[in-house]
Amino acid sequence: MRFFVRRGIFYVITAWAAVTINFFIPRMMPGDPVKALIAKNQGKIPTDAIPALYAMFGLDENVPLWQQYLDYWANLFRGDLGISFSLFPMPVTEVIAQALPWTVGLVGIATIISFFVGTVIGTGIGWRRGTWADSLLPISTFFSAVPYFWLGLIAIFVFSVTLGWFPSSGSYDRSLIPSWDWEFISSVIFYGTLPALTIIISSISGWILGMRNMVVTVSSEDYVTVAQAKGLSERRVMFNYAARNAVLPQVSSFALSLGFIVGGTLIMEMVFTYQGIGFLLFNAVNAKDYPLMQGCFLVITIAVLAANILADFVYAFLDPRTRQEG
Amino acid sequence: MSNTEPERSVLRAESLRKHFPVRGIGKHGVVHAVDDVDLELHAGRVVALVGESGSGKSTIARLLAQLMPLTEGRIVLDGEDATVHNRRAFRRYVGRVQMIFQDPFGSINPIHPVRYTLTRALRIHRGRLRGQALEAALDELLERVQLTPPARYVDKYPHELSGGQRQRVAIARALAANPDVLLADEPISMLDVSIRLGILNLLKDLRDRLKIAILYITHDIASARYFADRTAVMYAGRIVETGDSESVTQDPKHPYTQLLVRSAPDPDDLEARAHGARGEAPSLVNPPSGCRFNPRCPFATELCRTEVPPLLEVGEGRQAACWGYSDRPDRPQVTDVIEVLGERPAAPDAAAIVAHAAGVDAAHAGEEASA
Amino acid sequence: MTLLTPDSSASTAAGRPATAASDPVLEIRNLSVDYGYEDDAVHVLRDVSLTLGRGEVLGLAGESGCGKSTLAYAATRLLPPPGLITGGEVLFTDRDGTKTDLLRLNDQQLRASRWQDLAIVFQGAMNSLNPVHRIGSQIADGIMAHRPGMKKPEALERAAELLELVGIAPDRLRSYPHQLSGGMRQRVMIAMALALEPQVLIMDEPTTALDVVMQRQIVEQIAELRDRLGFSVIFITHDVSLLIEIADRIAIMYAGGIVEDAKSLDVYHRPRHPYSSALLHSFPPLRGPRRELTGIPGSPPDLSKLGGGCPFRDRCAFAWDACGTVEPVLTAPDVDGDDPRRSVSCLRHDPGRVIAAGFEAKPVPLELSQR
Amino acid sequence: MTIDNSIVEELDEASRPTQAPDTTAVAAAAQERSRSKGGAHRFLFLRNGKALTGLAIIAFFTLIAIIGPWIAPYDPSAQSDDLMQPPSWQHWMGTTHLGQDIFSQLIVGTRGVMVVGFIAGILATVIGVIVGVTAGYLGGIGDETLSALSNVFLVIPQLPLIIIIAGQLPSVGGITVAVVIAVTGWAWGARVLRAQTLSLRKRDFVEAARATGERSWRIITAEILPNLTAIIASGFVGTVTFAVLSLITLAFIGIGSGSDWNWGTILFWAQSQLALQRGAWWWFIPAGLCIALLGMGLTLINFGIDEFVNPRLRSTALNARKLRKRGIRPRIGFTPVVYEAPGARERRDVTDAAAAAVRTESAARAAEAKRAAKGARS
Amino acid sequence: GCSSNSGGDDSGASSKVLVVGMPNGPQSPNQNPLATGSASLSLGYAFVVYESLMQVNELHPTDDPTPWLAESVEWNDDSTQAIITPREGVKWSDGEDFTADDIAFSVQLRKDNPELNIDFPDQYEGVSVEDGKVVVDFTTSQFVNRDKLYRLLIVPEHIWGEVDNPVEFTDDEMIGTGPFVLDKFTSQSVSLKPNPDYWGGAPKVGALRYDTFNDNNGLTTALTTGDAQWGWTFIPDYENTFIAKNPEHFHQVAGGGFGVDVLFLNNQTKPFNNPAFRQALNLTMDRDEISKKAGYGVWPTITSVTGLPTPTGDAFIADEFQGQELAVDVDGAKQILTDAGYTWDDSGALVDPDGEKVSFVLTNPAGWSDYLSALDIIATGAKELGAEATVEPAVQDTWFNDIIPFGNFQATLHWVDNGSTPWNLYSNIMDGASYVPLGETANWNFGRYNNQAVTDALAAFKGASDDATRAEAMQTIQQAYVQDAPGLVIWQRPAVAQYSTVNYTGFPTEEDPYANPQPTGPQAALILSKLVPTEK
Ligand SMILES: Nc1ncnc2c1ncn2[C@@H]1O[C@H](COP(=O)(O)OP(=O)(O)OP(=O)(O)O)[C@@H](O)[C@H]1O
Ligand SMILES: Nc1ncnc2c1ncn2[C@@H]1O[C@H](COP(=O)(O)OP(=O)(O)OP(=O)(O)O)[C@@H](O)[C@H]1O
Ligand SMILES: [Mg+2]
Ligand SMILES: [Mg+2]
Repeated sequence: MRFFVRRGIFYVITAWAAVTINFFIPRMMPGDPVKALIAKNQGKIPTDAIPALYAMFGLDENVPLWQQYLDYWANLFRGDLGISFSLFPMPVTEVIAQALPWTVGLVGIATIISFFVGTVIGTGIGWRRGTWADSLLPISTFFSAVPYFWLGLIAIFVFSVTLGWFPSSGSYDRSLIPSWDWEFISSVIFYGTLPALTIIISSISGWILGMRNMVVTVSSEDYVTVAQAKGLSERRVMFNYAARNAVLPQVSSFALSLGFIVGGTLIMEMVFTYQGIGFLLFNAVNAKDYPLMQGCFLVITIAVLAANILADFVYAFLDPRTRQEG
Repeated sequence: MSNTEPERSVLRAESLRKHFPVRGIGKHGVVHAVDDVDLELHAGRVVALVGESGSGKSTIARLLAQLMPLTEGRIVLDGEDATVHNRRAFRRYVGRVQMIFQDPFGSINPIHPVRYTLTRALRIHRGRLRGQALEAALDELLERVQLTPPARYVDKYPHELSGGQRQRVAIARALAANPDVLLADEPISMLDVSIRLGILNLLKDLRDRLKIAILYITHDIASARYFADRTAVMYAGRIVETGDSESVTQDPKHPYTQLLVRSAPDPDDLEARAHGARGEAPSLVNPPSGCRFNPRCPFATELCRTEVPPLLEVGEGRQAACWGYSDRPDRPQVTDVIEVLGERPAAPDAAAIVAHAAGVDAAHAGEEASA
Repeated sequence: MTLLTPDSSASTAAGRPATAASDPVLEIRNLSVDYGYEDDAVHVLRDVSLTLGRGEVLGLAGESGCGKSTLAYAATRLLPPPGLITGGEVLFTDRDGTKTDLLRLNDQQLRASRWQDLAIVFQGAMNSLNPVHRIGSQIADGIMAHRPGMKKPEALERAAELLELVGIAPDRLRSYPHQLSGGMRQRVMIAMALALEPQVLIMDEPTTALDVVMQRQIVEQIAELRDRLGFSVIFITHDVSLLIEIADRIAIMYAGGIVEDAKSLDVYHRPRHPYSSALLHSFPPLRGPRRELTGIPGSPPDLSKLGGGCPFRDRCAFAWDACGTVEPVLTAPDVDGDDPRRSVSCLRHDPGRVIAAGFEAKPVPLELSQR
Repeated sequence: MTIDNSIVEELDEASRPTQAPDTTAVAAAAQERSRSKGGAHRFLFLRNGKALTGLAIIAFFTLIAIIGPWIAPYDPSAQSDDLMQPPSWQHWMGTTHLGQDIFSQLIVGTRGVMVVGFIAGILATVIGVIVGVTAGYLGGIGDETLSALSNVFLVIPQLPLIIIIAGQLPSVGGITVAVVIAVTGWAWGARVLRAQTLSLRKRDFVEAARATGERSWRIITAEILPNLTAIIASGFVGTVTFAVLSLITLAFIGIGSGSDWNWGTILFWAQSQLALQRGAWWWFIPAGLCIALLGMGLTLINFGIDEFVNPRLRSTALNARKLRKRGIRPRIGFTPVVYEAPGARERRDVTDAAAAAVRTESAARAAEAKRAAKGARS
Repeated sequence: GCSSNSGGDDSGASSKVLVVGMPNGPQSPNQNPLATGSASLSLGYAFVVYESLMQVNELHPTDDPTPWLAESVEWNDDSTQAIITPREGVKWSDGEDFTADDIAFSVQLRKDNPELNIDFPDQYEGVSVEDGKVVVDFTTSQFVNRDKLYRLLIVPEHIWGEVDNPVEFTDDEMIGTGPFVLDKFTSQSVSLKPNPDYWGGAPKVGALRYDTFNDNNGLTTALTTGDAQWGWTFIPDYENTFIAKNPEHFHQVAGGGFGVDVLFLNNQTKPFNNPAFRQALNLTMDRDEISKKAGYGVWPTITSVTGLPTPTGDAFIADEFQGQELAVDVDGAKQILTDAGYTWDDSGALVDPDGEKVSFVLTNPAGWSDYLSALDIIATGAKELGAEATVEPAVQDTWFNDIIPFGNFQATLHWVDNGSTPWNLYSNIMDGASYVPLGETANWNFGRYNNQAVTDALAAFKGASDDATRAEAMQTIQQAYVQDAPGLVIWQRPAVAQYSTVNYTGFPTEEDPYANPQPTGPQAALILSKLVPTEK
């Protein structure tokens, strides 16, 4: 129990600090939503409109910062994240709720695929260390070192613009109405393929490397030798002994990376015009949309924290050594 | 032993107790690693601490070195309470009491050469030595642990040394402080026979020449007999028997000590064996009530299961914590364990098992044939 | 065709005595092992030959680092990289008399043979069990790998029996390794090794990590199972006294070669090799008079820099100029009345070779010719 | 960047028994050998092809970074009338929409990338080491506080944070970007170092240093830190990679130094001018390849460090090629067997050599027969 | 489905969807046509659901506006009162009649809610309905803002009258008078279907969809692949990148308007406190090159020395400057400098009369690629004079908050307000009324030009009740602009649009620029009424 309490307190404090920082950072930024809006519409919004916009966003009131901070917490507990400026007058919760599933869906699936495929490849490479399989490493390293946007743009150029195999942007055929029918779902899958592939390609190397190194380490453990001594089939030794143990750190890394899914995909969403929270946050930053920015930060923070907690426990549950004595 | 006149008591531990909190998911409680241990070290004498794995021997050493806080108890150095409360006092204390760690592979930093390790120890305890003085001190230290010629070893890295050599470097480091007390935690357990002997002889020499008080922790009861003046036997965090080494090893009183002695291989006496002893060391989180040895003790009675036996006088300078030596009417009848455990226990019928295995094979072959 | 190592015939010609029991189950012939693949590889084993008779317990002792484990692993081809077997044969004789060279099997055949014919228990049981699988399924998967078609429940049933055989309650099947004590784990390993009734069991320091009481229990268990199931054992340990107690025959290794091979009590009472003799004078006895312990001066040679000649010569009290150039081979000792099946690798016992090499032969010293 | 193993390492470390002496012996043997060959063991990893390649790449880019401005054929900002020219002898990598020479931009831009990468790497490493090692060594409340701090930095989404911080500053030069990246990017390293320090702290040699009477700061700096070198080094390499990618991404989305050229600025311009759509691949591809190459070089060095430090990886990694030539495949559980005639290094590998076929076959037959016998024994 | 009414329909409507692309990122379901930033306004579909009073052709601002929801708008002499006659026979898409009350309500709504009143803040005096006409009174003269009134979107009183807070009203139904009605909203795309009862006749565009892309690149790709058929984004080298993909059908046309981009020069600090240097710089600026290289010809070259865009501004160019065109003349520039006392040192560096080397920094936010490219070219030009010019990109926020308002720059590019007359252009550059000292927040006149004559003339132009006064004022202004060069117009910034005629034709073209071609203005309704399917 003490363990839970300690961990709990630790996470609560971390969450509090993160949320507080999330609150203050946007407010320390120069500029305000109105100026940002004007900038965005270079010349289209007449200067005369500025006072109206200040009034609209409620920026003409002067509330002391600490009061805002208290209000923020009060609202937070009510589940009220405020109203977005750039998407006025939508509540931030609604805006985020709209974007989040897309990010989580696409990036989540891509991350999962990347994890599984990378882990399997990594197992193979680690197991066959010293053979031609090793030469796969520099290749995957190359893809992980390439800037993501570069890869994405080239992919769009090659596969969408030139070859026309995949749509270049969007998350589904825009002429469809989102619904749970096959037409829509297949469209979502079709539109998600290219972004997902690029994510997988650029992230898989991490999993491959991590798994390979772990497999190499685990392979020299005595129990792997014992498994060989038992005359188990190669597959069984490789997967049930080497990979099964090597995967432990991978899995908790995976849990952590799930947390980063929520926030880590800004560039993908920009490049592929994919709707999602990363781009939402980017727009919020550009539009000085504090409430939205805070909302996104909050969601990301919570996701990462939750993933941290998850990672803490996933490991414990996967590894019987840390499980409760029977 | 050579010196018979009583020597001055240097370090005394009084009712030491160490409980470790258990960390882990969903677990809580404490490990009763050491409970109510009294121990006294005299100048120029060696006290051996024997006992099974996990019985708290290293913990006692660390407590005496004050590397971890006591849960309860008192450490007395030269008659004064020496429990340290600040870093300065600690550094003064380590100047008197030095420890040799159990594991020669882990206790020397692999990235520093021998010179560094020893120089640090010298500088800390003997002030700012430089140049010739430092070299001389280093040479003297290495020679003292028979790493000769010193020049050959002083610039080596730990990985370039054999286990025995490392262990000697660790001893040299401890000696750099010119300590009065040396806590040697299984200095030989990881070494092979021939190297063991070298180290034991070295420690023996130190004891005799420098009159250092030594706590010698070991599993190896024979080496305790060889080297130590007194021997204390630990079981599950408590001392269960003490006495001079010769009599403890030749005439063990406590059933556990008997078990220990009877279990040690001895090519000279192949018959005196405790066969078929079963059972495991008890959990230290929930130690058995009463005598902690009672679940495995062939003589245990109700008394042993309920009340903790005190250390009772069982001979000249000997004590054993066993109700069998008390004058309580309900005391158990303790004899030699050999008499109880001397026979090999009957095991399940091997033939049956073989037959079964063959049967499995047969069934299996049948399956294959039909497939 | 040089499929047979060229000097295998030579060594037999040199009169390698038929130490083996009439019915050998495992014959290691001229096994050579390198660590490292390059020109500067360490030649750890040099033409080691060893024969294990059916039903025999063969002890293997020697200094740390002399190649005991290497021998065990190489014979089973389980040596981890950078180990490399550079020559020799490991002939396994099945119950029906078919001989197979384990080193020449392909992966498939080797897998089929492993565990079935020859099982191995590794040094640290702690690390030999996969921490994430239940012990039951770890035992079962070895069974199932060799009994294709056997269902898991069946295999688990068998696993339960095996656990019982080594004295562990079958309900422990569902435990994870970390939930067992060191002794239990070691016994699980033994149970696992016995799962397919192998004819040969190699045990590499199965008790080193345990305390004497536990060690005693395990050793008893093995002896008892051997009696019942009739397998042969190669038992590796540092602990000569233990070996003398349990082994039928002992082979003493030094610096990558076997220096003496004889019945255990012969080795104990009548060592013929200076190293064996020194080894036996290095551990203190538990009982009886305290004998003078001499130890072995010097340190073992660097295996990567072995020249010709006897590797023990630098530490040997009986070495003379011939030892620097003539490499001793295993021969019958030059002592009258010795068991003809024992052998020793010392030039003092092999005047023929010394003279052939142009040196002056020296007699066997008194210490090495006790009767 | 590979995802964190810290938690795992913590748990792992706790449950792993103290290292078997064997490993140390192996390491010792390997090192001894390398020493006897003449090379100081510190440079052992130069014998590793991967690390060597990596080092060569980094050295190359470092050189370009230093001498770039002098060897660039053109002023990278200078406009000319050759607009959007494909690669030619005048312009090796073509020109931009303003007629600027892309090759010169690449060369001159190397410095920006390297400077930012290394400054950010050094800064982040320093912060990470200070926080991580202190936290790991202190334990208790200090540890919790510092871990919470690094956790906070881990939890806050980094790229937006960089964007925001970069947006706050009056002017964003390379150094500023480096500082911002370092300030937001140290937490990862700190976490890994903390876990490692935590396990080192429990090692006997630290206890022993304490028992000798060393002061805390000395224990940290002289006993613990040097043991972390490998992790610190690989963390540094990782941070540099991360910093380079961040810099380039920032430049690409229009934040960061535009006045000094770097590869990100090139890509920014290429993208804003739709280089790809206009078929101007020479504008878009080379900069990306340079980044990938640099990142690859860094990762390869990382391999080198890994293999250098991990004795288990070492010896086979060192001579993989030689092994392949000799037909040896080191495997766990199947020790290779070679029969060598004494003197001549001639060998036959049983598993593949035709010469062994006869023997193998008979062995196989024996095995077959045995299995049959077992089956029949019912 | 909107596609079911294809084929035999006698309206001639097509089943094809006309896709309008916008680079605005995902949208939220706020369709309020009056709230800046709402989805309907930023994507522009507010302008096909709701309509404005009159249609103004920005290309010919002096032409009479085309009646739309208003039959006519009459102004009094000093433009303080407008009398609006509503169109008859217009119905809201829910069947209610459109009346003068709706217009009056729509104006009142803005008067009552300053948040929505972006066009005439604090300038409505009163609104009333008299004889079925709407009378709007203003507090000041609105001559230069007449078109803003024409562009007001009119909302139905019977819906909006019920709304508690029109500022936060999200208008999910969108009941308007326009040619389209809302079909469905998603954050990526909004579909509209024709309003069969539209007063102008059912539109021939079968369905309309507004797709939103995350950035210009996404939209560019969509336009070039034909996924979007109408929209506006800056496409570098649009001729090759876009039009060449389908030369027959892909078009990019520029509308008109007084939009320009201006190089604001800090008139109060060196080196631009010297008009001679400003003029000299003006003479080194190759507007053609700037327009072609930095603006890719999207931004037409500015030709008139008065800085007025042509042909929109033709009617406003003072006689003395008619036909005077900007040209590069480095020698002339050097001459001007020599006359003003500048010299050159041995290395060819320009030295000002005080003996200091001339150097300056050109600033713009990093990432504004066309501006930065233009600055690069300008800097290159300045170097020909021997001046040391460097381009230093700034952080966008800094530029907005510290650089622009406080005059912390030497030279920077900035836009000016569009307008229906050149007044905004000149006022934004050089109106003394906007003058504040350096270090204080300026709204316009960032270069701190202060010339009483110009200030007066600008005021006169705005308040004048006759054309002659205005012409006179304009002359004064333009003379000052040409002589003092307080800021330098670098190119025109007209409304530009890309469209594809694969499915529909009838968009404004170079030849027939009947309206601003962009889909995001009240003119969208007009353009849609002119579109016809290419095939049936
Ligand atoms: N830091 C610690 N936290 C929790 N439990 C501990 C700690 N250190 C030791 N223990 C426990 O205390 C008991 C005694 O350990 P100790 O190391 O003193 O035994 P030992 O007698 O030295 O054993 P060995 O002979 O194996 O070295 C063991 O059960 C051990 O698990
Ligand atoms: N990977 C390796 N590379 C080089 N040398 C090695 C390697 N592994 C083992 N050795 C060396 O081989 C020799 C034999 O090792 P081995 O493990 O067989 O000894 P051992 O007799 O089992 O010792 P112990 O009693 O300590 O277990 C040792 O000298 C060791 O240093
Ligand atoms: Mg201990
Ligand atoms: Mg071994």
